[in-house]
Amino acid sequence: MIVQFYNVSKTYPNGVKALNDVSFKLDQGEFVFLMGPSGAGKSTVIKLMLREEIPTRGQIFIESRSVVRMQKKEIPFFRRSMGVVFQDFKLLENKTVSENIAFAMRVVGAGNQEIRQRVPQVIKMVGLDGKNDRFPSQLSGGEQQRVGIARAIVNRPLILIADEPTGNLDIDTSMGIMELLYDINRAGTTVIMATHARELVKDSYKRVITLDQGRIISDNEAAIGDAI
Amino acid sequence: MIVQFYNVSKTYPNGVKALNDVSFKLDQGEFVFLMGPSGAGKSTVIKLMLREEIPTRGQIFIESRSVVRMQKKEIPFFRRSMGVVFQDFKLLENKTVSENIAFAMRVVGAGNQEIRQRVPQVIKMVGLDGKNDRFPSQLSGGEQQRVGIARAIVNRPLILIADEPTGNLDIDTSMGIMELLYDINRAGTTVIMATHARELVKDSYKRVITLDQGRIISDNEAAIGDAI
Amino acid sequence: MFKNFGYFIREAGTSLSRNRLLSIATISTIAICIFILGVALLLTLNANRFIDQLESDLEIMVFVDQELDEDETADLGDLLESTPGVQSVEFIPRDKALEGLEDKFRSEKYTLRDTVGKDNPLPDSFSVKAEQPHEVVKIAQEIEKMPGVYKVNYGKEMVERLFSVTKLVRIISMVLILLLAFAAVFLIATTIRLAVFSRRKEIYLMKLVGATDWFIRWPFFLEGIILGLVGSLIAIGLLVLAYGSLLQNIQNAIFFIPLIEDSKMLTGVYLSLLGTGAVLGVAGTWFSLNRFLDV
Amino acid sequence: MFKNFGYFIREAGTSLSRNRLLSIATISTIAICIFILGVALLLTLNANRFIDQLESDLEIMVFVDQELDEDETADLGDLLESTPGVQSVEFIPRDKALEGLEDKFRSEKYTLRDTVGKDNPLPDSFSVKAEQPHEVVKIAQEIEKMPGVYKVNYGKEMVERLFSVTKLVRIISMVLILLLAFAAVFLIATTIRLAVFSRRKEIYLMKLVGATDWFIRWPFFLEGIILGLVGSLIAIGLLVLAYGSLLQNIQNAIFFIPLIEDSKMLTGVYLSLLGTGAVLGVAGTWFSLNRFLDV
Ligand SMILES: Nc1ncnc2c1ncn2[C@@H]1O[C@H](COP(=O)(O)OP(=O)(O)OP(=O)(O)O)[C@@H](O)[C@H]1O
Ligand SMILES: Nc1ncnc2c1ncn2[C@@H]1O[C@H](COP(=O)(O)OP(=O)(O)OP(=O)(O)O)[C@@H](O)[C@H]1O
Ligand SMILES: [Mg+2]
Ligand SMILES: [Mg+2]
Repeated sequence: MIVQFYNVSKTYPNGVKALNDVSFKLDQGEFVFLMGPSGAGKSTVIKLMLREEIPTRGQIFIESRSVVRMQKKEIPFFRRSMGVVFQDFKLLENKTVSENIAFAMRVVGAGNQEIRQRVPQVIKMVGLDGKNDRFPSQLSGGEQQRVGIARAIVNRPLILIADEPTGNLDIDTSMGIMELLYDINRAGTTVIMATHARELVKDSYKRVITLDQGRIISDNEAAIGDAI
Repeated sequence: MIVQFYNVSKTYPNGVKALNDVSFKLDQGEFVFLMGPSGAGKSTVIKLMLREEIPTRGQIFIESRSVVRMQKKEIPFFRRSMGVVFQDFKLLENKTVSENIAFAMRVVGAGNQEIRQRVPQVIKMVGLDGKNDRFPSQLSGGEQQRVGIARAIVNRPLILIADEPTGNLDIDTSMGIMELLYDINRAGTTVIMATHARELVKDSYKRVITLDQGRIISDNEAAIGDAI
Repeated sequence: MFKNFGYFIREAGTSLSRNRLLSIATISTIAICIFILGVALLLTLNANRFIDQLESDLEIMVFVDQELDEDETADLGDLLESTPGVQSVEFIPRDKALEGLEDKFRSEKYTLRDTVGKDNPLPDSFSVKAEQPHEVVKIAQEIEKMPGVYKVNYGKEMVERLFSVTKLVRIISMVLILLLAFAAVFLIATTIRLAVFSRRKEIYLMKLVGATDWFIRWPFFLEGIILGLVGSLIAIGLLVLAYGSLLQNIQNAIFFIPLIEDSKMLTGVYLSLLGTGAVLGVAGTWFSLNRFLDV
Repeated sequence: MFKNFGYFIREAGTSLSRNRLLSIATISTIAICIFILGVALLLTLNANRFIDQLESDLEIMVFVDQELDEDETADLGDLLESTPGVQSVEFIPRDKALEGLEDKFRSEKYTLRDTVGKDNPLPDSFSVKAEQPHEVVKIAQEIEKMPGVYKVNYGKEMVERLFSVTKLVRIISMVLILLLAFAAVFLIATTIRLAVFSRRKEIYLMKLVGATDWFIRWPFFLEGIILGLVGSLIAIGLLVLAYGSLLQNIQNAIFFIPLIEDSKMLTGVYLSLLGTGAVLGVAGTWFSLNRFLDV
């Protein structure tokens, strides 16, 4: 078991109940879709996993470590075990595409040699060849999103978390990204992907956790017809 | 004819050719989808219409006014004839949901009375009831997107431009938004919507302009199978 | 503008409270700059007052030719009084002069007068003050040429030194005030520029939604005025307190330095500081804004 | 740290050039603050030097009892010299004193000496200087009690006034320097805080990607040091130029005000300003950063 949510509730400071008694477990190497209508709590689940937010009640274990009780100085190292594609990309505006991706590698202590090798690789994987030296503001929405994907996978994380990674991508590019995620998953990485794109989920026959109003309303390995 | 692009090309300062000799015309009251892969130039078309960017070559007329030759002081008034949903939302972070929407009304000189009446209306239309006093950072991705939609329609603009307005929305909410856009269109507003969501376009039998690498590769009123 | 005035005010208010860090930074920068400017102003005014007094204490000693009789001496006095630029003339009879000299050597044991006997060697003299201290030299030279004047003494070297010191002090204080004023303008402008910079996206976005420049500017300006006024009011408050306690505590100890107590003058200083703060608040906003309004 | 040092430096460099507005704002704030601090320091040092000189010019005139003979007078001179706190003693024979007095009244027509004849009424005197100007009063009182001393004159009132003025000047200059130093610290901190504030999202994001606090801090610190050094070097350059031209132009005109030329002392001042700039750059960054690192 690599991720465990035990009766997790999250109420934001302004009183909004975003999650209500959510429990689930993920095994190492699983691939899970997180679905549900807008505002269901998908991004909140992800923020809790990253310890960007702390649950109001319940416990979260990642790699058997309690995310809630973790000491401050452990947090950066803990976060490095995860690669995250944020719903709003969260790119460094003052850094180019390469630098954004390289930054994630520097953070984990990668050497210059390794960085020079790996960065162009992942840029190619997400189809941004030739855009290495652009700043985020010089990219289209979908291109920015793919920079976020490249950054998330560059360190070959243990867990890959993707929040709506294809929201700004056309169907062909999306399919390409899905293949990439499947490949990464096959290599042993646990993948959690929040998405609205039914057509991507439909034919995958992967596990789908469906949230609604902060509760899990279904959790099964099913064709999309059953899941939603 | 309300929108006319004549042989428009756009090369960004860094040398990227985003649009290449694009020409099309929209009649008043039309509903047009703008499709194409990531980086095709959809957002660039929209930026040119808003005069956020200026074309490198070619002419653009909106309501028979030349967008290129327009004087500086006319620009704000010109922009008010359009309602725009931005791909990255562009909400005022320091303003609540109501204030964000009200701001667009104040800009066009609406009175307090009118604002008090209309704002809750559109908030309800996009399904954000009860979230009036939240700041954008306190909303989910899809909720922020709907604030952007509400702001775009609040002034009942002559032209409604929506850049990927359902990228962060689940299929049900998306359908709701589409109904809203169709309603607005039926009331006489010209609607231009850039999107990747094939399932929304498929059954609409609306006109679809497809871009690829900065060129229009098809422009027809067709079922999705033909368009892509 | 007038239609939206209420909105602009509310807008400025909420913006001030929501951008609290920016507001606090701007207010405290303005307060500190205006405070230091105020300290420098008060210091300069008082220093100038002090050296004015030093200068106006200057006197020209005119020794009368011992051959003149009383009438002729009186005539000389009249002549001195009617010399242009002369403010006052005081007659000092030779006896008084001797007494003054005696003071320097007085002891219980014997007096200079005893030594000199009836034969006072000192001449009668006039003490002349100039209207403009800086004319002392010129006037002294004129007087020297008058008939019946035995000798003129105005401490040439001392006067020249005094004037070069006071001139230096005046120049330095002018330069300092200008320097500080320039620094205040610049520092306040920089702070406001940074504050506006961190809100540049907001401005960009307002433009995209169709706001005119003035629609965006007004709330910023009102914020600028409010920040400027609040900042300089804080500075003035501190100044009033500090200067007041200075007046109370130091005045008595150093009675011969006449601190400015004239409340009209002080009010003038304070009001001009207040105006400076408000103007800088608005002007800083104006220049900082324009850069980001061009969308 | 060491592994990444090259990266941190490059990172600081690119960040400085990409955030140009922030860099320029910070550098110019630091330059202005350090410049003004430097001007105030140099001014204070020179003013203190000047009033030191004024004070050390003070002398005690000791008039000798006319009944003393030459040997006794010489003994008194020895006694004065051996008095603790006395720096130098100069003997002024009565003839010299008369000459001095004469100067005041000299004219071509006749001399005081003629009037007084051989019968010089003035006593012999000693001019005594104290090691510590502030001990003048104490020493004068001691001397007064010595046998053979007819009268002691040290311009009591003048000395007291001088001391209260110099004390005031010293206090004011201390207060000003402290005030300016405090203001400089605060203004620089505020500017850096605003600069960091407008990069808060960047910092937040770095934390989310798993960067440690120190990994984020280092480039910011290097930036802080660079900005601090560059800013204060600009200020010091201006100071050197300004002070140099002051030395050239004013020194001759006002020879009696001894401007500090001691290059060791000036170097000390400049180096401490440089240090202040660098320290403020880093410290300001440290405090501003911590607020946004807590994610
Ligand atoms: N910082 C916050 N403060 C208050 N409420 C919040 C905050 N963030 C999210 N919420 C609320 O919590 C609920 C869940 O939000 P969340 O972002 O998890 O939704 P989501 O499933 O990711 O939706 P979407 O698909 O639209 O991104 C929403 O109702 C949202 O308004
Ligand atoms: N400011 C800019 N500077 C340089 N190049 C840019 C800039 N903005 C966009 N581009 C480039 O122009 C091309 C078209 O961009 P545009 O944003 O119009 O694409 P799009 O069709 O909206 O794509 P998406 O669906 O991913 O949003 C892309 O290759 C992009 O990299
Ligand atoms: Mg979300
Ligand atoms: Mg786009």
